[in-house]
Amino acid sequence: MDYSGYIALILQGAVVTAQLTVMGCALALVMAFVAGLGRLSRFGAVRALATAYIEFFRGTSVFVQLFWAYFVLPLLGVELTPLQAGVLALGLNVGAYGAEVVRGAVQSIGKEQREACVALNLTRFQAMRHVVLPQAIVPMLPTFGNNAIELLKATAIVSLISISDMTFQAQVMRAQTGSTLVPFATIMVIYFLFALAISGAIRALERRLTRGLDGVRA
Amino acid sequence: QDDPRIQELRDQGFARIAIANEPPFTQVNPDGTVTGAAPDVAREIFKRMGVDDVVASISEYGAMIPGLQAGRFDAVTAGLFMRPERCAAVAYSEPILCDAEAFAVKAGNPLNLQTFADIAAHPSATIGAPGGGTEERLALEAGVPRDRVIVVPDGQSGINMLQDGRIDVYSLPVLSISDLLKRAEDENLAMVAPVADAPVYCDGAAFRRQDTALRDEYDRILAEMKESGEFAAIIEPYGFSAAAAMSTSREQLCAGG
Amino acid sequence: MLWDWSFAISIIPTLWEGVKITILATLLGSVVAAVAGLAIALLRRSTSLLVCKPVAFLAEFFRGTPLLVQLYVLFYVLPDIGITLSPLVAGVIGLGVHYATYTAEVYRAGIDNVARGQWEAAKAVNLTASQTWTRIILPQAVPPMIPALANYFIAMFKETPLLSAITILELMNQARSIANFNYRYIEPMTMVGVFFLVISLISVFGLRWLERRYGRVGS
Amino acid sequence: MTAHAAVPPIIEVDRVSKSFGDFKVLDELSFSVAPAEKLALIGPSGSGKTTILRILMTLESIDSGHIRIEGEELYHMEKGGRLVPADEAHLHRMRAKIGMVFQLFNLFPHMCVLDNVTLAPVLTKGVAKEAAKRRAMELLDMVGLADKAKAMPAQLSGGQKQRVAIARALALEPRIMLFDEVTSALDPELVEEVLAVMHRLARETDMTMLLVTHEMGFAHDFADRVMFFDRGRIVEQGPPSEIFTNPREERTQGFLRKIIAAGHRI
Amino acid sequence: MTAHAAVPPIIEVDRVSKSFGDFKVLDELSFSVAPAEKLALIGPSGSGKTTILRILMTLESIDSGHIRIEGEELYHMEKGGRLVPADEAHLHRMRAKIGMVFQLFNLFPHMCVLDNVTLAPVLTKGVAKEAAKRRAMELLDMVGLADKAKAMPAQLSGGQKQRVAIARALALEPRIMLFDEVTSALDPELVEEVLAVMHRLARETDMTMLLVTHEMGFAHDFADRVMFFDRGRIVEQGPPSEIFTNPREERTQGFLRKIIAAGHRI
Ligand SMILES: Nc1ncnc2c1ncn2[C@@H]1O[C@H](COP(=O)(O)OP(=O)(O)OP(=O)(O)O)[C@@H](O)[C@H]1O
Ligand SMILES: Nc1ncnc2c1ncn2[C@@H]1O[C@H](COP(=O)(O)OP(=O)(O)OP(=O)(O)O)[C@@H](O)[C@H]1O
Ligand SMILES: [Mg+2]
Ligand SMILES: [Mg+2]
Repeated sequence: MDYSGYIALILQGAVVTAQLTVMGCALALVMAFVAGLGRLSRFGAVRALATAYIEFFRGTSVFVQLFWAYFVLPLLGVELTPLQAGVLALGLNVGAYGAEVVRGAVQSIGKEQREACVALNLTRFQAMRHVVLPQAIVPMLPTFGNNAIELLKATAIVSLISISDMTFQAQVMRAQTGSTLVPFATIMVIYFLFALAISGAIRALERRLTRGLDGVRA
Repeated sequence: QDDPRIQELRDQGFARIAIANEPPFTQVNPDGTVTGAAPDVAREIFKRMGVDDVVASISEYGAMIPGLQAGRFDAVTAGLFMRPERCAAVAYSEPILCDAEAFAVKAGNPLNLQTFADIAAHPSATIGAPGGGTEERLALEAGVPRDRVIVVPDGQSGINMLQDGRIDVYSLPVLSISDLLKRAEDENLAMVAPVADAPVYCDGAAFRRQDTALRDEYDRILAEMKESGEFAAIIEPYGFSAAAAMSTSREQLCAGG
Repeated sequence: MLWDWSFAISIIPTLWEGVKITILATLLGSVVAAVAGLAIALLRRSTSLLVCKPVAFLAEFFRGTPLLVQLYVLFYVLPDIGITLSPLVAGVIGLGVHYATYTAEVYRAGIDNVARGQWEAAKAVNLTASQTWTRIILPQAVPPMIPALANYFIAMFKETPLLSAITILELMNQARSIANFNYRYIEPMTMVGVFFLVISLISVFGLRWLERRYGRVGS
Repeated sequence: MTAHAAVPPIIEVDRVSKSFGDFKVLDELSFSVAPAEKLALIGPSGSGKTTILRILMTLESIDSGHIRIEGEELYHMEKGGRLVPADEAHLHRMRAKIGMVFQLFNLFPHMCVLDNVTLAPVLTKGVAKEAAKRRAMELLDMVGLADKAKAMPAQLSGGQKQRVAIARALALEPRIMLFDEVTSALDPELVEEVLAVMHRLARETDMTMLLVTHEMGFAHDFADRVMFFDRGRIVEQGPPSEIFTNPREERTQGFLRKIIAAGHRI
Repeated sequence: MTAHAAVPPIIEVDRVSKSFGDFKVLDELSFSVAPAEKLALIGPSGSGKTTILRILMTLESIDSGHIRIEGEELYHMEKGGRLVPADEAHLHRMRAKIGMVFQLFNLFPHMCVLDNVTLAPVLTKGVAKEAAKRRAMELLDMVGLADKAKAMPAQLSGGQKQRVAIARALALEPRIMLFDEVTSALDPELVEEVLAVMHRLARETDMTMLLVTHEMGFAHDFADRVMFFDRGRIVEQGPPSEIFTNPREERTQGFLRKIIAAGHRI
């Protein structure tokens, strides 16, 4: 049986998986900050909107969101390529989880820091921009890393809407070669390497951002 | 010739077709290219229509018609057999690939299951079939209880489950089963074909309901090719019979005959 | 092609069959995750490198790879080495072990969260190691974990659709099967979405209550 | 009432009340502070000392009453001839007159010492970066920390942190400085270095200073006037020599006895 | 060396060294304590006072040296005629002689006051529940908290918590009690109530007590002997009257000067 050709297919799938992960993470990151800060807004309407988004996307399963984006949105006149639908569903879903991380991290920056900002007469925006966010980013990072890995893993289910990601190509290889172990063992290892790369990158980032800050938080 | 849909496809240079991950109806080569009886026919007909290429996406059976309706594909050429309800949901071409149903069973057919009715009559036999496919429906219609009809995601999973004793029968069209058994190279498995209480089914290319002009043009070229023998030359190497396709018609099949 | 109420109502009994399986799988998976998670957390605290390193690696591996792929391996590959699990058992083990890698982190955080002074005070009043665990550490560590654990069980609930890959007719699979039969996606998919949303909104309130009652790890 | 009644007061607190839930922390509190006056607030835990400082810094709102800073309303502003609650812009303008130093320093941990001191002048007063740096170095020099400009807060001892916090507040050149138990989170040995800086400030500038402290010895040497609080009211006030050596009120006497018994020197 | 050299010492610390990483906290430290002696350890922050108490409580291990409690090795035991490192069973037996009270109380927050006090006697000494309760009530009465037996720790003030912690340690009837800055996390007004309990303990029992404190006044009144630590060594020791009023060593003088300047009374 010619495995090597199909392994090459799986590697092509790995590229698609990587694309989905990167684009999904980018969307998730934007949504996390927009919605996370939205929940802390002074304006009730903004808070309500952010809360609705977060609860909706955390509440309904990502599967349902994916099927909706893929099958139902076109009926409502929104045309998306499968890749767009995948990125949209994954990004919005993980973004909703990220929003809670952003909110939690911003709130964890103690009241004292905000009070020091008031005493120094900084505006709310200046306090957020120069004092709160720079400190909040660091505690967000580990959870963001976990969220990114969650997103990576969730890309496996986009195979259900015919995106030729890694899991999909493994299914193809399985159907064409009759072997289950080889394709799935291969993609397991690749997924794990991707996950290691993500957590390694996050740790490196964390180290860079905490330089000189050691011992600030016990 | 002036149909705007056809012109649109010509301008875009390709047609999007949905195929299944099921040899020999469709086949994905190690280099990623797609062949198999259904896409080969489609590729040829679209070429003659002036559409240079087809872009195939592999899809679950259940997702094909919703995907077509949602505008994800221009046609489904996947061994999606014509049945009255499907004819109501999409516009089919004339018949293309015909096949009877088959069972894959343990060698020697220990439970002696020859028909869907046999399975229904047996107190515990379980059957695996693709979700939303013809076989699932045949089994349910024959009276097999829901909890003995196992929805199996794909052919390879079906064979694995049969080997592992998780199901007693796995049902697909004859050519699919024989292809799977060939790949499995397992002497403990055998085929029952054709299944007596299942009709011979034929698929056609499926289009959106409003794309009748496109479908008619497809039919015209298909008829030419059937006539000239080119049709047989494409599908027979894969084991399909051109004569079977030419002996029936959409009208007959969509009426449930 | 828009919403059809009579169709929506007609499919409720079929969907309900799926709901029962979904709930059963979640409950059993939660039990496995709760127990296996504690085991992982305790093994990872072991001072023997031969124990803690491999456990740590395996936990990382299960956490870093998709549950879908793990389910495939559990269900379709294990029989090759003579382990044939029924779909539900494979599904519960898959869900449970996957989520155990998360709950292990909760346990770890919960245990670490008990102030160091508590260990020291236990020693100063001369309690033994097992007395310290059962009387001092776990009674303080477990209640604040409950909301976080519950959170993961809800997440697990929303991942049960993956079980369709191993032929379990849970809610999502029932919905897809209905969609496939009737060529209508909008009603079954929306109803499944609404169902998940309702359950998770309820669980949001449940979680708030748990948090009020038990506090929270890390706060 | 005060020793400085002749000059117009810089702070006037006028029948200010404040409750947290059902609990009345300040009860129709009134007092005024003269420019350049050094005022020490003492009193038992929970008596409202911190609360009044936080109200002056606008970290807490008031329920009723008025506060005037340099004759101008703090929590109210005129609009169409009527006094209405102040908006953020008004508070922002008023806050520029006041600086505060906290018990727990509240330095920004992600910035070096110099950035801590220059951040607010650059952002809120539009001071040029270079000018702000020069001024910050002068202030750090004054608090004895010129060599720590590039250090991160986590690398400093508590006493050093508090001196940076003082420099940071001074960088905005407020006319009023508020100090809330600025030494009580410090190791005993580090207290002295912070108190020395405050003594120097008191001698060398004519800033108005309000100080909450449990260091009776320091309050004695530092303050022009001592105010003894209990349950949100002023029980007794006067020059330190009088309050500490010859308190008239029984509650003051009881409080001072306890503090002394606990090992604090006056 | 000590005033009590005639009776055999209850604690002997013999050339004990301890490092954290590269940092040597205790450097060949030796001293002994007589039965019933009250010993105060003073010295600058980081000098190793807490560390030696924690070592005596076996919360920290030692790198070298020997410690004997009532003549018996603490960190070593005899096995086949040779001294080998002590195992958990040996440590468990030795710990029964020693009790410790912590700066941050470390009460068990999930148990009521009474359970905090009875837990260890019941579990470690097999005392019957009822007897343990009776004894606990006596101890709570002694620390003035008999009415709080059913309260949870979170409902107590700091001073009350610390008194419960003392009762809890006493419930095991240790022969040696260690106190590590037991009042420094308390509000000044609450310090006195804890010190009063300790005074009473010192007067009414013949327990050996080791005390780390920054309350020089209390150390003065309480201790038979004061030991001044610096950088892991004993710089000077003697009766309080001598150390506090007439320290010989310059480092001691400097330390006391600083402490006094910071407002602590002796
Ligand atoms: N944000 C708040 N919510 C509720 N109660 C509060 C709040 N801030 C302060 N209090 C209460 O108000 C009372 C006065 O507090 P305040 O901090 O002003 O006292 P204080 O005189 O500074 O005491 P201390 O000497 O302990 O610092 C206290 O009983 C306190 O518990
Ligand atoms: N677990 C540890 N790891 C590393 N260093 C430690 C540890 N415990 C203590 N140290 C260091 O050992 C030194 C002595 O600490 P110790 O707590 O004994 O001092 P101390 O005399 O009690 O001081 P203080 O008066 O501040 O309580 C300090 O420099 C401290 O930082
Ligand atoms: Mg206060
Ligand atoms: Mg100490």
